[in-house]
Amino acid sequence: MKILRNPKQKKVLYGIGLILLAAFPFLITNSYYLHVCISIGVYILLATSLNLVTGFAGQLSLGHAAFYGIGAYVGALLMLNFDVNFFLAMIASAVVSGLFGLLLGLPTLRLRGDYLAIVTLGFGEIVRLVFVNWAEVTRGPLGLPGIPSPSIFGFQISGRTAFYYLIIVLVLLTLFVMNRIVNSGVGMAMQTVKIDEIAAESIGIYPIKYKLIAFVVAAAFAGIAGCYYASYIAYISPTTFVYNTSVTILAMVVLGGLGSIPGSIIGAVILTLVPELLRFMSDYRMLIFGALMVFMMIFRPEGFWGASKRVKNIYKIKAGGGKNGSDSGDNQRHN
Amino acid sequence: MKRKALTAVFMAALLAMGLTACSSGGGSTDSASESDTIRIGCAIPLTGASAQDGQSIQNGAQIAVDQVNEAGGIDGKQVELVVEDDKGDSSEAATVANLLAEDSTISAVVGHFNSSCTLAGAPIYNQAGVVEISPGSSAAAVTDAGDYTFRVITTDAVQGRYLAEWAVNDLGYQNIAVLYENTDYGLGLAQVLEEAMADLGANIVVQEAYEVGATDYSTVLTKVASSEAEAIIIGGLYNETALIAKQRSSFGLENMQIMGVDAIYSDALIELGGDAANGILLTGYFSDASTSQVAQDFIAAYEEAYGEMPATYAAYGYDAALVILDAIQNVGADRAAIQEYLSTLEGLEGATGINSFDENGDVIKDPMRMTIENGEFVVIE
Amino acid sequence: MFTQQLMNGITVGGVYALIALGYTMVYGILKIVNFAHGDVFMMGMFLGMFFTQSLGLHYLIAFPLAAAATAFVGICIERIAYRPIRVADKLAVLISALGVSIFLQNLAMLVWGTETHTFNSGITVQTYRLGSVTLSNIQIGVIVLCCVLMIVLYVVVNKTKIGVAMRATSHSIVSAKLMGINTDRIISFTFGVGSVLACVAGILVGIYYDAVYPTIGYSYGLKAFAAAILGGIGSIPGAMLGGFVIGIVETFGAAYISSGYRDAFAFGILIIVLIFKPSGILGVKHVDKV
Amino acid sequence: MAQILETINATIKFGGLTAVNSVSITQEEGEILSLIGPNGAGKTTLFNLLTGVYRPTEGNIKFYGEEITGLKPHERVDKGISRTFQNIRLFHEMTVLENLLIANPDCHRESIWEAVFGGRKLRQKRQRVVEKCEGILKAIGLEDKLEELATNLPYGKQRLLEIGRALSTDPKLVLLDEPGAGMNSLEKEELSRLIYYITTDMKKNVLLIEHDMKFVMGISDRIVVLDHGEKIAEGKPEDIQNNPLVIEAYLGKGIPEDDDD
Repeated sequence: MKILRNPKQKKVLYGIGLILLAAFPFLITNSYYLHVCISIGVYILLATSLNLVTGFAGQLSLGHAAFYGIGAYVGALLMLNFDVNFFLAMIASAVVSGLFGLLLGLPTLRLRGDYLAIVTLGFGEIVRLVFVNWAEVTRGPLGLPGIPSPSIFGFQISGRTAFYYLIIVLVLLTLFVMNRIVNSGVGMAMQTVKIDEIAAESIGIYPIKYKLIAFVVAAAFAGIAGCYYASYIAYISPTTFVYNTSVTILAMVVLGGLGSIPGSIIGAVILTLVPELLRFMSDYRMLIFGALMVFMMIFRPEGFWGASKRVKNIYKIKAGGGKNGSDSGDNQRHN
Repeated sequence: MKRKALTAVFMAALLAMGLTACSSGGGSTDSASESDTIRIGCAIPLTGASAQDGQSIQNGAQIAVDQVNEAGGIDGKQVELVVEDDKGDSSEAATVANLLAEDSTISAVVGHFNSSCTLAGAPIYNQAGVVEISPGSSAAAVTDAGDYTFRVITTDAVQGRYLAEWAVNDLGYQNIAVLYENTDYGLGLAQVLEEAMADLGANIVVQEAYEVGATDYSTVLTKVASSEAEAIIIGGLYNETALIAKQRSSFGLENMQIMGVDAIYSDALIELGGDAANGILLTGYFSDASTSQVAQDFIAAYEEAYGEMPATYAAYGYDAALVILDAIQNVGADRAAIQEYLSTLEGLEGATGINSFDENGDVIKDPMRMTIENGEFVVIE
Repeated sequence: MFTQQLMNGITVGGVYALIALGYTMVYGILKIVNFAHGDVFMMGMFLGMFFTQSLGLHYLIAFPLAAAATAFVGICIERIAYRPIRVADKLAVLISALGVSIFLQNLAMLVWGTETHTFNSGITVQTYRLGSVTLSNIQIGVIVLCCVLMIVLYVVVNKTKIGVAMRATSHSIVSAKLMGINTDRIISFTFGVGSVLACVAGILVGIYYDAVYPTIGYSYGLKAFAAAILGGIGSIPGAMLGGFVIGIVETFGAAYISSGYRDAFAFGILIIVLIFKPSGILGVKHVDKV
Repeated sequence: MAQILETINATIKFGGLTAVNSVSITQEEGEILSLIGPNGAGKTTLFNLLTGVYRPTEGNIKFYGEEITGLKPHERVDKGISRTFQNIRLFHEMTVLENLLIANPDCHRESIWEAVFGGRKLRQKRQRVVEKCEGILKAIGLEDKLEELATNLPYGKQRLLEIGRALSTDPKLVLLDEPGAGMNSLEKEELSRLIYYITTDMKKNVLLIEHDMKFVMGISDRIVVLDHGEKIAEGKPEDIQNNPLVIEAYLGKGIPEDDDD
């Protein structure tokens, strides 16, 4: 990874990466591969957002799928019943999911680790049961079919390639926002809360505030992912937004590396690809998957790309008297 | 250092697995229909709550394929069933649908089982122009899913209404308890029953949902016991029906009539329900007591292959595969040709009766009445 | 109907309580939530079925064997999946536990298939009628066993030598080690006991409902986990109380409000209780040492 | 001289145990006040009352004449009280500089909008924060270690860094809980120079708990002695040294080592 030290080389690498991403649908016309890429994109949104809660603010959440589902249902219902434009629906999804994050977080975020885990898990189950039982609105277990595709300025986004570009844009947007949050005072405050709440309070940080910020932002991005998913698959049902999905997202965050955005990306890629790659041994694939999770934690508990690889000077301002703030990766020494 | 080495080995193993998977999967994608095998997809839940039914479907479909292969294949080509697990989850179903639709050697697909999965896969199959024939999705919405979506199971409306008429008109029940599983299937059936009962002038006095895989029915049975209900109609599958039948005696409901549709037809109902299963009334299209030669041949082949009696969904799986194979025999393995052929298919005899499709790809069949006597399904004439 | 529903709730609650005891004991010692415990319960059921049905043993021989085998499974889980990472991040343990859970479920599917099996223990369910309420011998067994096992556990933890060692380990593994306690053995013992309890619960559920399938541990496990937290995790009477509360609340919710929301009542009461009493009903308030 | 800190009959009970019993102390602007007392005397508990970690069962706490008894710890930091801990509580996985940055109110009060959309102005603000922190780093002698992870520092330096972190909140009063614990005599000299620097150059007040009598006597303007949760003496160092009650409290308990409360 020494090559990444030089900011110029890094920019070139990023550029090549972007071009490859953009050219992907032309290189690979297999729509299954494209679909897998889109799934990875959705999971990147979900994993990086959960990472903010669990990796940075240190709060264990087992209910991320609930926010994903709320976003999907809000988006789908708005588009189906009120002909709302996809992008407006997506904003609404983000807002409503975020509000639910606030609603759940306000009374419960003072709970400690395992307690919060079960509360978020319970919340997830309750939300799923509402999807299932509130049949007048959600059509219950029958699901909502025929969700329209987005259109921009009258141009209809349909077909896998268009959706592919849309998710690339969403992923880049999410990564940008997450990066900015993480590398800011807010992000650092979240980390102090994770490391030691009492010490954080002793320097004027109100832990609940930062937990809430993390929770709400994460919920909002999960909502965006949900709205996108609803439009892409064109059909949603409660079976997608279950406990297992929450666990999968959490596993991505932890396997990738807690408190590391590249980690979450790697986690999302690996945990989407591995079950696909293991398809040929269908009987054993989940068995192997479970065993892999255990072994990974034993031999590499900090994940594929742990937080120790993070940028150390988060402000990216060169200290030591220099007045010229440089925004390059000069300070990224630990790669 | 030891850890690093282990991680490296682990990653290498993953990579190796990935490569083998890619080469085995990727190699076949571009070889068109000119290969020496005909491949049919089978997308069903092999893990999760519906795994048991998925397995039945796979087994049934395999019988149909084996029969064709033993007879020398189609135009000298052997038929292969390509099985994919959709976990009964609509999101996973979309992935599987993409996988099968993209593989141009796949001529048509048997699947999916859950209506939610069929609906999630439908846009993908229809866009790619691949026929999917559902062996288990009876929800009304599947009707409108597209030209390439067919099913060999009738809609809930057909069987639900038939069952309601049986209960009210023939057996004279006026107060009915409906217990249904909280899924697309159960709710769909419960809705049909509600409408049918209203039309027939009977009352639904208890209508309660339960989760798939629930073991404790004491709460709902207590409610039934304290109501006026004369019969319980079940909108669910055999496992739960057996448990309800067995547990009802604890609440003084030993003589309460239990009725259901073909979803409860399975040896498991008798095995799990024991004596309590006797007397259950059900409608259906498939029975081991069937007089149809096709059904009897299927049952014999199934028993020989798997050592057990086929359940309803095994028969549907068989029929779904049978319909596809019939199309290929007549018009070849071309995807569009199969669709065209099926859209006008009429009178193909399968294990679940005579299969004909209407303009929406829904099958048209007449149900029969069955009961369980001394641990065996019996057809009521 | 009310009394009958109450009995139904208590029976279900008793099962939750038995499983919750396992969660609570492991948490008490290691301060980790053994997410695979629901699947240990499932393994207990299958092993019970295996020894009675497949080997044709009498239940008096088969059930102790099943309990021993389940204890072995529990101890192995701790050995393989938890011990190497005990000191690491709690989240690592959690993920490892989830991995174990997935593994066990799929293992059961491979070995016994995905279908539902009958339990066929050789014990017949007998129902008794008391006025408008019916009760079965198994229901009574569940409730009685629950209370007996809770008392036994309470005595073991508070009055015996191994109990003292357990409490010392719970307080601090490092200092317990310094006092000459073989903490690894104590932890194995705790997992063993927890697994035996899960097996007992599994066998009772198996006899009562006469149905076993690989994913059965999921919902029982979750509810029991909720029960353990509700009662105050780490507290033995708390686990019992939590189990009964969850059982009764979900039964009444399903009976009088909506059966579709059955699980929502269990989790709803949990969330409400935790908002007002974050350490659970009988839990000890956690004071951060500064 | 103005009174900056005042406790009036501060009392806290944990179950049956009264950890601090009706203690009233005051601190004047500019003076270095020390709390001493044998193990379990309630010194750290009193600190926790002052910083809001615990709420007093009875009694009041005032800061610059303002009632702060009901305020949460972070609110008291805003008022100008910051602290260090007896057992170091640095953010170990963060760098030296980050430990100071995050304590600066301008840093953690960045809003989420600023964080995401901030441009030049934000950068300038951050630049100022960094410069301020560098000033503190110089004062605690860690200016060449700013990108070291806190956990990699030697013990004595960690103590200094924690003091630096407390200073970075821009407090009026700094509470130091055994700042000299675990330091060798050379480091202690450095520490007392730092404390003088804080009080004279930075014009901040210091309240400290310390066991090293020589150190306490040398640095304090005034000393308060606690025993069994009660104030048993208060006065100038030389008065305290000769106070029989104090001597009895210590000798009756043996030689003071580590405070465990």
